[in-house]
Amino acid sequence: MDILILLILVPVLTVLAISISRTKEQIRMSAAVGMGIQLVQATYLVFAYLAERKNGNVDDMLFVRSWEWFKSFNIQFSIGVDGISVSLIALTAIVIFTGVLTSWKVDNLSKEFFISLIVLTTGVFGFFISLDLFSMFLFFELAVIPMYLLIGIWGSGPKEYAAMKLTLMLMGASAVLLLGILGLYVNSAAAPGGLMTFNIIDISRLNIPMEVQRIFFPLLFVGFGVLGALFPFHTWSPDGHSSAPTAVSMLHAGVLMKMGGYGCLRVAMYLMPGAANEMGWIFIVLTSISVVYGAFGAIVQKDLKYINAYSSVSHCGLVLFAILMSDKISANGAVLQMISHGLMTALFFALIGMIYERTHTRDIRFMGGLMKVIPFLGVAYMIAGLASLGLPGLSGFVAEMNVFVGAFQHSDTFHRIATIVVCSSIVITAVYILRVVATLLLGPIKNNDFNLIKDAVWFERATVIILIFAIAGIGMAPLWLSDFISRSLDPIILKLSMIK
Amino acid sequence: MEQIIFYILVSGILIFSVLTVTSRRILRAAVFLLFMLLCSAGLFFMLDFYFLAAVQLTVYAGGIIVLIIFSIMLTSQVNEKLEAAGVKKSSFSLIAAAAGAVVCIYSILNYSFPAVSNGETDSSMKNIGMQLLSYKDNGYVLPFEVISILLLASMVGAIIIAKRDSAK
Amino acid sequence: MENFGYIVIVPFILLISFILIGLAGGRFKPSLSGIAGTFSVFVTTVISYITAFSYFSGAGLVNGVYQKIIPYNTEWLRFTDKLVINMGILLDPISVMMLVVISTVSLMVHIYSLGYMKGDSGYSRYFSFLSLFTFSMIGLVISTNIFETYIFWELVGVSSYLLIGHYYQKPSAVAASKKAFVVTRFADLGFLIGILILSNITGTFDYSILTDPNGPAIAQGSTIAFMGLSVMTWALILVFMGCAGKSAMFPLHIWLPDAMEGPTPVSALIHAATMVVAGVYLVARLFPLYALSAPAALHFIGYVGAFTSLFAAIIACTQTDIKRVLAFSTISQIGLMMLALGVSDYGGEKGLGYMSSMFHLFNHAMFKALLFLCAGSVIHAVHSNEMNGMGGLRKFMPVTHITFLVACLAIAGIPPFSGFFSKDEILVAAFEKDFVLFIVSMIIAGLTAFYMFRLYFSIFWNKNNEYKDSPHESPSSMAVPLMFLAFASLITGFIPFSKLVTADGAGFETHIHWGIAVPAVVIALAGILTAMALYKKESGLPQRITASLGSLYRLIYKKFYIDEIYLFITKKIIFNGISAPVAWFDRKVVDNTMNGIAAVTNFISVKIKSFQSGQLQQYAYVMVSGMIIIILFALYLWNK
Amino acid sequence: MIEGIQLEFFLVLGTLVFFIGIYGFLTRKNLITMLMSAELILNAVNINFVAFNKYLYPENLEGQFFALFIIAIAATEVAVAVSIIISLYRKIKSIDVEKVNELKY
Repeated sequence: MDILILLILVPVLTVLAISISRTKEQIRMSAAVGMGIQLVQATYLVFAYLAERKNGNVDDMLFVRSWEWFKSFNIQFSIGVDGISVSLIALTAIVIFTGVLTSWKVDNLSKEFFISLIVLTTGVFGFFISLDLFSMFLFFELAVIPMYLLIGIWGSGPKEYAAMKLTLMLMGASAVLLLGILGLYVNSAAAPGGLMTFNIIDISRLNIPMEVQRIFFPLLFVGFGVLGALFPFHTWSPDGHSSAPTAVSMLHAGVLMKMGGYGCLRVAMYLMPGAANEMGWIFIVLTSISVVYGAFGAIVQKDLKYINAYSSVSHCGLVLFAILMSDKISANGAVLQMISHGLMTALFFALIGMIYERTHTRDIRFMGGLMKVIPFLGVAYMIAGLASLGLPGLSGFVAEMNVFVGAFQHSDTFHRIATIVVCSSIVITAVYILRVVATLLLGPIKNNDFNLIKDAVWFERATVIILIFAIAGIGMAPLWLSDFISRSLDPIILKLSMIK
Repeated sequence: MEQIIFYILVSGILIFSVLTVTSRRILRAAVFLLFMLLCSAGLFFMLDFYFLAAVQLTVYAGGIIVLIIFSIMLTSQVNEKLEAAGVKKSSFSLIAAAAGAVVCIYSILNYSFPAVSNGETDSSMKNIGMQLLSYKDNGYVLPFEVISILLLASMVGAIIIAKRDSAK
Repeated sequence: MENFGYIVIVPFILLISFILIGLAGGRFKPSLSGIAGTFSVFVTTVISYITAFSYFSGAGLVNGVYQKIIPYNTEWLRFTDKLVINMGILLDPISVMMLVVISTVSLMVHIYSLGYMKGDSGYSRYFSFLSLFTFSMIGLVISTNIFETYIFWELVGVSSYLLIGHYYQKPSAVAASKKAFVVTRFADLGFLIGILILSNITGTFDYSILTDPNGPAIAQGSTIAFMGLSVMTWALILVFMGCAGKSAMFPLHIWLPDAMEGPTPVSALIHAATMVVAGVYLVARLFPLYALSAPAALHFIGYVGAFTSLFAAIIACTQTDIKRVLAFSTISQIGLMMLALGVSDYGGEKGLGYMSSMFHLFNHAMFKALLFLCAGSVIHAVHSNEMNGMGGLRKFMPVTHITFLVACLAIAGIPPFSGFFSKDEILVAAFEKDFVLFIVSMIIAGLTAFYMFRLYFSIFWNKNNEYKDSPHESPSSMAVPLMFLAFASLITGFIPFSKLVTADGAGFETHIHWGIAVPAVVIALAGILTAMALYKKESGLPQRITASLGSLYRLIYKKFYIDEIYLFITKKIIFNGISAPVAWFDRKVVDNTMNGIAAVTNFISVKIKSFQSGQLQQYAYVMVSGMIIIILFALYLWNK
Repeated sequence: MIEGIQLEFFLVLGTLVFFIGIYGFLTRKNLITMLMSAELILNAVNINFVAFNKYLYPENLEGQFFALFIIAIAATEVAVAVSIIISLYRKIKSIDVEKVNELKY
């Protein structure tokens, strides 16, 4: 059986297993086992990919398979992976596995919860392995829609509002996206009157006319950009993340937002390099704003999840910024940043969820001195914070440096000034991270009730340790991952550089 | 002679139609409708479509009108005058109807129909019956059956809908 | 040439020690962590000494020039073929010297902490972070490329943050650690941009290419101009911004006095001897680039150093918290080192400033660590930082008293203590290059002597205070490091530094310039005597003088209100002026736009829904008219 | 076929009756009278079919068959409509079309 098909099949089977489970124990065990298998498969995929490369396979995409799906429109279900998608699949597998672990104590309608969660995951995995714009879009929708239920039912705070807002904004984005995809499709005939196609690889071999690119590049970039929290379409993020249940925040910020970045790189930039080159500056300005603005926005927030949501805006802005630089180093940085931010923010949201369960508040004004009572979570939070502000030895640093160095390779003043502006975010990030750490963990204990709370239990520890391990692993030895990704960037960068 | 009768019938159709839709007493409207149907049956007779004319008389005049009158009896005060439509509503409707009629008549008159052929119509009852139940070319057995199913279905439907809700 | 590969052990043992102590944390007896940490640093020290000995005794010497040796270098992250971050080890005179400094001071501080931190709840944590710090600091000095330096630079910053915030339940410590991190982080932004520009012009991160005096990097610098200065100069000034942050140069010095909230041994290690001189070290590391490619940047550094030094010395005269006095003294001394670098040239005897700067760095590390440890000892005994609450301690704490005196004499530059030699070289270098800077450094010499002895007399002489529980001498684990460092302060002045550590690696002869040394010593003595007159006996004289200075005194005592200005900038401008409006803008404008779109949609749908009135005849009417319109349209098309 | 009468005459007659029916359908408020208007419309169509049969294709019977089927359908329609009207009358005690507006937004 094909490994990529299994990646979709296992979640589907897991959903089936959950739906026939009776007790809560069975439900969460089947979810955990299913996602555990998924994690193993993702790991296997990484090694299989490396082995294939070692055997001298130099194709852009590996494990390519294709099935005819809807013949008259030439829609295929074609799948395949390269280094970028493999690494993002691995990220997804880690995040969903830890997400299931953090949801161990979901008691309310747990069957439905896990089913929605895993349906969502299926969408994400499908998205990353799709080579066909149509199936990519299909999986995109599959990933976005369960979000509504997950936030609306199991969320907290103004959950209906948040769920509605998030879903509507993402649906709006996908409308724009669909338009862009169709635009690509109708212009994808190799010769006038030839067969039109949704296949990314086939389209990438063509030169789409410039006037077509000018129309559809912004559509696609904005469509994916909304998911990647592009200013000014980011406002679903603070509300959505703060209302979502822990595992959903983790998945959403950790993985779904990466689909935006991935889409921008793989579809918008790769297929329409001309417009990317020509209109990139608009989006560079927007993403630079995202980066700095998100960071400034985070400084004064009071809710832990809001802080993290704004921080995500800033970090994901950096991803898009790096992608727009159309430089190999920074594109590499962008992918690294996606992975790094995925892990980091998953850790953050997991920790916030755990802390919230204990303190029943997320308002940092009422917290303080938690390091004393929950040292494990405290230290983990601090590590997540340090990773977020780009401490060497943790993953954030590697990604950011790749982005900055790459972005600075452009010799014109505009790109350099944008880079310097974006660089300044490392200081602002430090400010808000330290503010949170200081008010949340350090200082005297503000509330006597906090003296009674207990430190993490086994599944929480497992979550945190897996994520920290991944973060530190990337941070300490980045070279293999960087090499892993950078080879796959070659075709994209080549296409972009041919335009110049 | 034929023409005179024809014109009388036509004017009857038009007058009774107008009266049907304007009369303010509902029972009278039903009766005007009956007259209108009778006039059109007369028209069919004149065109030598005896079977059709007969069906028109029995089904329409005999069946439908009776049904309508029953329902009037069941639901309305017969003596009451109907509320007249508002000026705005009726004028707008009149404009729409008139416009539609003008458009249609205009296109009818501007269209040159193919030459009238002189074939003879064999609209004897026997021929109609044979063709209606024939499954060969120009046979209408399938629509006939479909209609019969439709009739059955509407019968069942009418009963179900009009049945008193037993739960209440 | 000897193989120095064994040095790889040093960072690894420290890293392992950090991770093990950190993970094992509270599970074992705390003293075990202390011993483990101390042991790893001890191994480090031994290896450093062996390295230094073999390097300076000829292993590093080729044709009378000390070579750069790279015993180990491995690829860590690759950007392009040329832009590669390596993790490696670079040995040259300054890095070997720094190895010795760091390992010595760190070992002393570890031993000292065994006693000083006894009973502290965060004992294991403390030692784990100390290991992390030592690891990062050693990594910093032995870096082979500027990016590796940046990596360890950040790690040093974070370990400093963690250690300053050691007493994390104390709000002031938390605030101080935050401030230290943010200020240095801000400076590092400059550093990072500097690296980006530098790597962009030269196409490399590697020190051996960057600082090769005949290499391509130096030649490339001055070609492109930007705002009156060459791009290289800008890059180097930005790099210096990072140095200024770490080394607490004006105006980025504000974090260092606050950093004294950390445990005193930490102040000795990080904020006196090692981390704060990283800036000086980095300038020295890039010195060929500065001297040959961007002399303007070097001048700038010299003046910044001089100004900071004078500025800090003046403030030091007024502070009453003993650790703060020492902190300002540190700033002042580092300024002096920067000044020395600023007046130096590249090559041979012209590199006197460079050599004297390194020499002073070395000596300063010893005596300043000693001063801090003594101060720690005093604080340990008195449980207070305030100078006013002390006095007459010489009777209770003889060891501390003597060692403190040695350190004071060393920093004041009285022969034959170490400070005299290095300060003399600095003065000579300044005299030869720039008379203004020479005068400034003379004044600083006098001020230094004054405030150090003000401190000394106030603590150990002056009035005899009544102490609640009578102060006592520290335990031997604390006393031994004091004595060792005092001994070091006595003898390190006699190390022939000019033969060992020079800008171009080739040694030269120096001798004491009595024409400058004598006036300098006289000025220092004058400072000491003034302090003695004012503070040896309890008298009202200091109060009268301060009263007569009035608002000027207040201005100095408040550190020229720099902190308040920063507070204004951060609280008022960044928090209330930028962040709060941004957050407001986001919620009210951006978000409301999105909500507004939703509201408009909703509004339209409310309007549209009245079409769906349930009125059958309306529907029929619309249908009929629609049909007519369609027919008309079709007719129109038909007839056309 | 009637001497001296053109096909167009029948068609115009059909059209007029049709639109009279439409007018009635749009203006009448009583559901039963609306139903009667609908009958007018159907009958107008019948007239057309019959005329086409007679004038254009006298050898075939299609026009008559369609007319027959329409009559049949009209009968079923009336049956269902009357039952709906009656049940509606039971529910809301009225057969005014304007009061039957449950099925709206």
